[in-house]
Amino acid sequence: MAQIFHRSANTLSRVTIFGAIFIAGFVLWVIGGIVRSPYVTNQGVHREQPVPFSHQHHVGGLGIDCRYCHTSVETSSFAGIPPTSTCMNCHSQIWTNAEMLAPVRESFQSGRPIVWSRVHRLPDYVHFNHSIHVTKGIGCASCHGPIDRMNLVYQASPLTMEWCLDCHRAPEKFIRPREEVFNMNYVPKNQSVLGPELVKLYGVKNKTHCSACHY
Amino acid sequence: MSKTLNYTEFRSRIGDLRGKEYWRSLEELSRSDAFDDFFQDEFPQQAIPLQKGVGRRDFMKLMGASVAMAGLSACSRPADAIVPYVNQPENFVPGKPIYFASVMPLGGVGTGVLVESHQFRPTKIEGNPEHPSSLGASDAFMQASVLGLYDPDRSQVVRKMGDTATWGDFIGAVQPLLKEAESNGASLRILTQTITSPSLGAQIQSLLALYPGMKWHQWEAVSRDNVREGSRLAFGRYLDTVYDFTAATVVVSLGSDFLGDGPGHLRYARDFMSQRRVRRNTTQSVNRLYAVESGMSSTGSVADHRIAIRPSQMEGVARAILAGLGGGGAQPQLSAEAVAKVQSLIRDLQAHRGTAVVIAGDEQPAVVHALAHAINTQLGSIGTAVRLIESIEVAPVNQLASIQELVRDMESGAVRGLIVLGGNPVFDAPADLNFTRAYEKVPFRAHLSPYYDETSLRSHWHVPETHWLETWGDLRGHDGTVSIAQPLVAPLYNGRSAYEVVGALIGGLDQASYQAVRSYWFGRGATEESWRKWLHDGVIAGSAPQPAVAAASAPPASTATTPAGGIEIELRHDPTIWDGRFANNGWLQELPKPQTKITWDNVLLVGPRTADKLGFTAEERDKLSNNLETRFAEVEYRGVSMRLPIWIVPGHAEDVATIHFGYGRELAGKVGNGVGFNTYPMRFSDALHGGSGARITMAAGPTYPVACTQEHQSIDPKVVGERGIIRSASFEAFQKNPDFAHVGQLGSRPGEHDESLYPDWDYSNNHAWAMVIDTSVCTGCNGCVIACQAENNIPIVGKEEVTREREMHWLRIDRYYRGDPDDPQVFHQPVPCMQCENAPCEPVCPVAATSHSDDGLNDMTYNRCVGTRYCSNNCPYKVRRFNFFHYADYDTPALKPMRNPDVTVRTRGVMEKCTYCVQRINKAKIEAEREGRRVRDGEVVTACQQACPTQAIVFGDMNDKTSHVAQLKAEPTNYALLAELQTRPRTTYLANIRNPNPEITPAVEPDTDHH
Amino acid sequence: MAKDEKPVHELRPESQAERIPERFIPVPTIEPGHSFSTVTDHISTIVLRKRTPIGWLLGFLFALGGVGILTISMAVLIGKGVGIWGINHPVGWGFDIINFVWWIGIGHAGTLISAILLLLRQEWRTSINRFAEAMTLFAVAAAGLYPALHTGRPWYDFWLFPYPNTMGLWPQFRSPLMWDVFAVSTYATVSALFWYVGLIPDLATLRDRANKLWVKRAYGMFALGWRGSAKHWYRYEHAYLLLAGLSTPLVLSVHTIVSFDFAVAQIPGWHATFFPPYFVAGAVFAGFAMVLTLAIPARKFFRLEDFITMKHLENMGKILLATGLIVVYAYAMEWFYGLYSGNIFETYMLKNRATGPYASMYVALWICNGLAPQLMWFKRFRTSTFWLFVVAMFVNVGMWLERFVIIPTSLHRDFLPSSWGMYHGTFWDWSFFVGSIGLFFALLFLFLRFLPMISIFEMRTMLPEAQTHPEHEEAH
Amino acid sequence: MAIGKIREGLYGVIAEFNDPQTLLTAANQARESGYTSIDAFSPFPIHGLAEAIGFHKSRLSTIVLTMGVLGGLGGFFMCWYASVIAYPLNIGGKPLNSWPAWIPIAFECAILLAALGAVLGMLALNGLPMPYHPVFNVRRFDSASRDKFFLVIQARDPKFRPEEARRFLETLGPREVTDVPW
Repeated sequence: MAQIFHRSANTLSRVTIFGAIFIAGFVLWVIGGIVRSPYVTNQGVHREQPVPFSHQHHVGGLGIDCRYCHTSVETSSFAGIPPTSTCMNCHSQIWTNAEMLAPVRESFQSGRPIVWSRVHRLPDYVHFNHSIHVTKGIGCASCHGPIDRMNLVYQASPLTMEWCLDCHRAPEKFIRPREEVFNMNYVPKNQSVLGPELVKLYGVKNKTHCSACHY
Repeated sequence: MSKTLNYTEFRSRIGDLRGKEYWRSLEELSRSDAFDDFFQDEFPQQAIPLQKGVGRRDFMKLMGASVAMAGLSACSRPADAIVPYVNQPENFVPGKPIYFASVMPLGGVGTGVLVESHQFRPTKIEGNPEHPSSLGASDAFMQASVLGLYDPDRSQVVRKMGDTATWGDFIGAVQPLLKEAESNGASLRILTQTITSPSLGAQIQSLLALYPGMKWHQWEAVSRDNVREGSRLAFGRYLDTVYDFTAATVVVSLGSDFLGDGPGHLRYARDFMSQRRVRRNTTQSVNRLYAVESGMSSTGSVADHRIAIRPSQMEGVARAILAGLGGGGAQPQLSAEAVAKVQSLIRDLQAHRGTAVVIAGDEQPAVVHALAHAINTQLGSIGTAVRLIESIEVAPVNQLASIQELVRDMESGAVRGLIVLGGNPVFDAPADLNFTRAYEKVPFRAHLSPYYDETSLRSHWHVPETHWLETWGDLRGHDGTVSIAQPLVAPLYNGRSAYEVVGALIGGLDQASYQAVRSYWFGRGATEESWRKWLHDGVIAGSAPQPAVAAASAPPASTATTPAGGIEIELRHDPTIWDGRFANNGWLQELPKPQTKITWDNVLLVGPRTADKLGFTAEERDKLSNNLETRFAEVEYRGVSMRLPIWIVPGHAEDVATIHFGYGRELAGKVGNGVGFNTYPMRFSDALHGGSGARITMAAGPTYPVACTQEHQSIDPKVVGERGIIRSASFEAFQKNPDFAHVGQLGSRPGEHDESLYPDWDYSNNHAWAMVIDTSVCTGCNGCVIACQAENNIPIVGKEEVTREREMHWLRIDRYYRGDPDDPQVFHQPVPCMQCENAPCEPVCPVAATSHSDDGLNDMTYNRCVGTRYCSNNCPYKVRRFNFFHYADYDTPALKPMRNPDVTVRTRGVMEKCTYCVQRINKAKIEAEREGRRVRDGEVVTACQQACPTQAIVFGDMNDKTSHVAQLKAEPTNYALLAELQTRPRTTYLANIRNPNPEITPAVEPDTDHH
Repeated sequence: MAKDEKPVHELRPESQAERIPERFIPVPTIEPGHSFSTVTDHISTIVLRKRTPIGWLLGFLFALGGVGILTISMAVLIGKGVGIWGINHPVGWGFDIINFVWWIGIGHAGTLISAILLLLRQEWRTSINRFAEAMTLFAVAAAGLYPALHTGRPWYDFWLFPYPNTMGLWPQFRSPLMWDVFAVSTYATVSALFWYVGLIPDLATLRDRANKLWVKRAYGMFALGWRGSAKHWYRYEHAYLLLAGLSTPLVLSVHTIVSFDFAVAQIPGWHATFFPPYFVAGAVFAGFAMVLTLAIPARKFFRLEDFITMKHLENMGKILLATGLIVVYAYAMEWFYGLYSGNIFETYMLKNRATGPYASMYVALWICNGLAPQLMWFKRFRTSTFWLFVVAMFVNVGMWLERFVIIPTSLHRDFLPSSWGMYHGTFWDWSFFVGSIGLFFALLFLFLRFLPMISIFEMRTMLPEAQTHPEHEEAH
Repeated sequence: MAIGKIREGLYGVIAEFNDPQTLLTAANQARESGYTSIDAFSPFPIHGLAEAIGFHKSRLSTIVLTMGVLGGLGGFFMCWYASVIAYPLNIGGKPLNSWPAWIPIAFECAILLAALGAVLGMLALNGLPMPYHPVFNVRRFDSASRDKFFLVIQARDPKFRPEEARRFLETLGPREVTDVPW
């Protein structure tokens, strides 16, 4: 009886077996990475805007309060995108013929709205309410990141469910005094002590049941 | 002959138009999505095949599937747009709804509403608590009118001979006729429906004044002529009757469905039921209701005593009552026990002079109304429980006579032009008048209507009519109170209101409805602030007419003619699609009819005995009804013969067949086309509400599928009884033993003997949302069902799917009968999700898509659901609903803005169910949290609760012992459905308590068998 | 029929040189006169012969047709939704779960034969275990289709497996469906391993018998270089025994857990404590019926009368009878519980089964599973391939009916009469059923053609010559 | 023995027998006459053969047991962790740690891992897969999977002298004796 396989087949067979196992594991690991990557979450993706509005300049530089433009953040689920008229409050006075601002003026005259491209988007089956988070002492920066240092706004957080849960499970880690909510440069001193106090003070509950967000 | 119109053609057509009309309309057009559809769709010349939109849905399911497949892979989203205002309106908060007061017309009479508006898109209708006809309640028609507003099948352009034209063209075309009408007599006619709007009335009056040659006719298919004529017989002039059931202790309905239908029924239901909320310490007697009727009506279904008679016998009964009160002893031609009932009824009336009310139904002959007035006068109830007011109509006329005259003149050629303002006479005018033939003799025919319907098709000119949510206006409620209607949205499909048309006829093309209404009221002393207040309140305080003083004259001589024998036909408008005007409203089509639970159809309703006589045996019924089928019956009535599916209704009078009209539309729209059977051909001007002499035979041949949502074959009453589903007793029995709902083997009260091996979850430091439903006061009116549908974006599934038992309503109203099939007691039991604390549905879900919230809500997480349907199988109450196909209509752009943005639209393959309106709960909780307080009792109102006219549904926080719901839970009559399963439902029921006349049904000991 | 294959009697050696005393022949599970070589050649020829018998081709094509139907049905299902089936609101599960349970049940006989009978030293199992195990695998494959496809959104089925995800969510392990996921996947894996381990030495045989190099290589690859070393055999047998020991509790657990799908729920007709033993017995019942259904024709077609003797068939007939009686006992107990408990829902459920709209199904069930197997009391029927086949067919149908009676008939009238309904299988329900049968047979035909349907090496051990005398060892 | 390396010389000397009985006897004699690295090949398991060539115990049982225990504990832990630690949810009012519900899964996991342990363990201990092996060089070795029985004395045996081994095997009544080249 002649050999059917070459000697190398022995090594080959072992390599194949262990290789297959290794590759399978590797593929799973890669998938796990992809679904958390900006490619999927859009984290850190800059969106081109019709007007290159710079939060860095307006918030960081001029120190305009968030609520000046996002008027309904304290009262409504939706923070609100400023109408053209809000821009014109100032820009009818300054930079009145800056090239950059042409679309704003155009919109204001024609009455045709500026079409911004959305940066933060949650699926339809998630119901997020800005007002309650702001009231309970969750700072803008906690989710939106260093807006005051963003030239073009990008999505600072992954906005995945596990990310939401981080805070919903342990609000004391992120909560801040109400008066600091809109402060972009707030640095907590001793969060470990302050956090639990605020949680008690504001009566914050760990909301992890489904209908807190999904209904 | 439908022709398609391409863009260039359209350009060329509109190219040579001039005048601001055109520009204005193009601007409007180009703003609405409808404009795009306008090009894509075949030109809407109503050549739409008789499809029920199911084919379209099938297609969507495929699309939906592929979409869903795509959804599985998480891919980087393209940036989507976010469009702010240029100038944000005052007091507008993005993301928060605003409520506007307005008023909804039905049959010309208004009911006050509050409209919820998201980003200025009306999404939900609620009753206006300020309005006397509503008191905050709403009915199916009000709820469904949101869908009517966005309905993409609505007419969208002015048409001349079916081809697109402009408003300008139309006005131009009328001018010659107006010229003519200035001089020669009665050449130009307008035909309207019933009008109570003061300002529109005034407009028409001035129009008539302007053109002496113009004549005004009125026709409303759901005719109230008998009411008018009855009052004239009794009082010599047209008066309207308003009832105050809070002041009534004994009520006799002569064929009147005042609890479920007709002007003011919401108010009546509230008032009437307010007198029979039996609680632990109710001592003073509750009111009593006798219903004398043929078919089973909502009123009859909750009556303490129901006397089923043939329509022709009604006058006899009325006379007997009147005679009886006067001491006379006229005997109605009825069965012995019926006579006995009538006698004790009379004694009961006598015993309650001043607080007893007899109310006759709109369908009853004028003489019955006259008799009712006479009886009420006799009883001295006029002025107490019965109020007479001057007619709330602008120009009350005998509408039958009015349309008869019109037809006569059209035949004779005297009519040169006819402008139909609303309505669909070609479809719904009495058959014998042959309106269509006469109409087509008129050289100029214009029709204002929301749809391009049967009448429009036969008109030269068609002008799309605005929906009531799109226009200014004013209307009187059932008691005459005026409300101002304000538009919630600019006309979506560039329609025109009657105000605008009439205004344009008067002159000035731009007579906007706003000016019309405003100028009318400012002409009558309105001021800016009063105007503002009216708009805000939704009513004009004190605008109701003062009570008219009048006594009913002696009862007129009998006009009763001996019936022609045979089976008597009772013709009624359909309970859900009215006279056919709502045929294209899917919500109403799929809404189970209050008594029969049939959807998408009108059938021939007969009683069990009649069915037996016809040879439609009980066995056969059961066999067929298992598969939701029935047989055809051949109806021959005054020369008309028709095949209708036969349907048995317990309690339906013998030898009477009830037929609903309104179905069988040909040009209703994609949804309503060809649904059901057109029974108008059976409607003769001398017998609008039916007559005698019909022959009915069972037709051989194929069976007919009926989309009935509740299995209706004779359920062994023991089954319902021993399971304690319905628990009931007489008021007397209740007083003897308030605990009657907890005797026998169903002894345990909620919370009793339900120990568990497991430690209980602690909800004490949270809210504990709960609901109590009072089965005594539920009339099964369906208001809650469709309110739920509107609030929660519940899709419709179409007739085929309903016959497959796949309807999606989160809230259903179960109907059970008890006792003799010929004179049964009817029980209505609304069944939402029970929100069990030990929910059997949850542990079986493999992916935790359904779980409990901290408040003890049984959450359903759509986006996690994979659709194993295990939860539905394991739900003892079968309240879970599964999207077997892609039911939600994702493809129609027009319907998108209608949806409630606070509720996820469910996709194919996921389970859904009642959530206790969790979106409303969360909203209230967030409000409360923001203000750092606890949610107040009554702050969370579920959609069903809000709609309910009789306030049968109470919702709140059980943990708050002072809350209304907590108090009701403590009631002795409070019981849980299938409590022995240890599911610990949060929804419980108050047992049904009636107040029968001991003379008729001697008080039995509290029935332990709980049928 | 293939001509190139020599009928068995010709393969027998003329002179039987060394006569082995009768006592060494354990049981006539193999006709006398065979030797190592004849056994080996006879079975391996079936696989290695060049010409494919036309009968096989026809059968296989027929089965492929079924697979085609299945594929189309699946496409439509994914495209349109589970609404194409007859399920509705009272009845959330129909043919999908019926067929699932039916197939899983059938699978059980394979494991039982190969594992339990092995532990019980029932040597007659040897000639049918390979075949039965293959049947198990393919039945489980067919069964697996249904839970995977019955969900409303099959593309999210992977949520039923525990893996770290961006939602921070896990499956809900209280659900019997989750238990199913683990039970069925474990069952599939272990059966596959068991089957493959059993195949290794035979693959080696085929490797050595085959003529073409690529065929040798093909079999050789899966034979893993088996060379029949004594040490290998030693560990091999040890492992095989352990597997058998593991499979036994496994096979019992699988149908127990399947029965939990119902027993754990509270629908009258589902909520019963005796479901686990009832289901397991039913599974064995169904499984042996299917083994008979397949073995009887196969043995004829491939002339295996020598290896699958009447003794095998008769034993299976006895098992059919025994398990059948257990099942009937369970049916009877349902009535006892229903009536004795006095629970109104249970009582009504039974009334509805016997007299309701599906009464005919229930009667048919009693006839197929209750009456038909009673024939097995009589040797005449037990030893007639015809009657065995007939009874087996009855049982196959009966077991399907049993699941129909349990699932839709319990659901369609449960607690609230208002939400009672009816259930009817649609065209697509049937097409899925037919399709899964097609899949099963397609796989089975492939197996018959390319793998030895009888464990060759175990047959060798059956031979008289295989008996070694221990005396020698003591001698030294 | 190292696999795949090309070696010089003999792997061993092999004898072919006609029936299991002779092989068994031969193997015993070989062992008794002091050979340690011997191996026997047969088309089916022969009881006592392994002992005859001086092979006694396999570590398989321990592997299977450990795997089984690991699987069981792992399965139970997974359920407990997911329901109590990772995402505690109120499911139908049942306690977070509804341990009876974890048992089925724990059981299945135990079986699964144990079974894998048995099969993979057996293959690993047997050094399979090994498609190439010197004995396959023997001309008639393919009948080792059919009806013939072989006994090999390996060259690495300290007592191995090719001629001696050949002569010794001849004495055992073989069908034939041949060399096994590497």
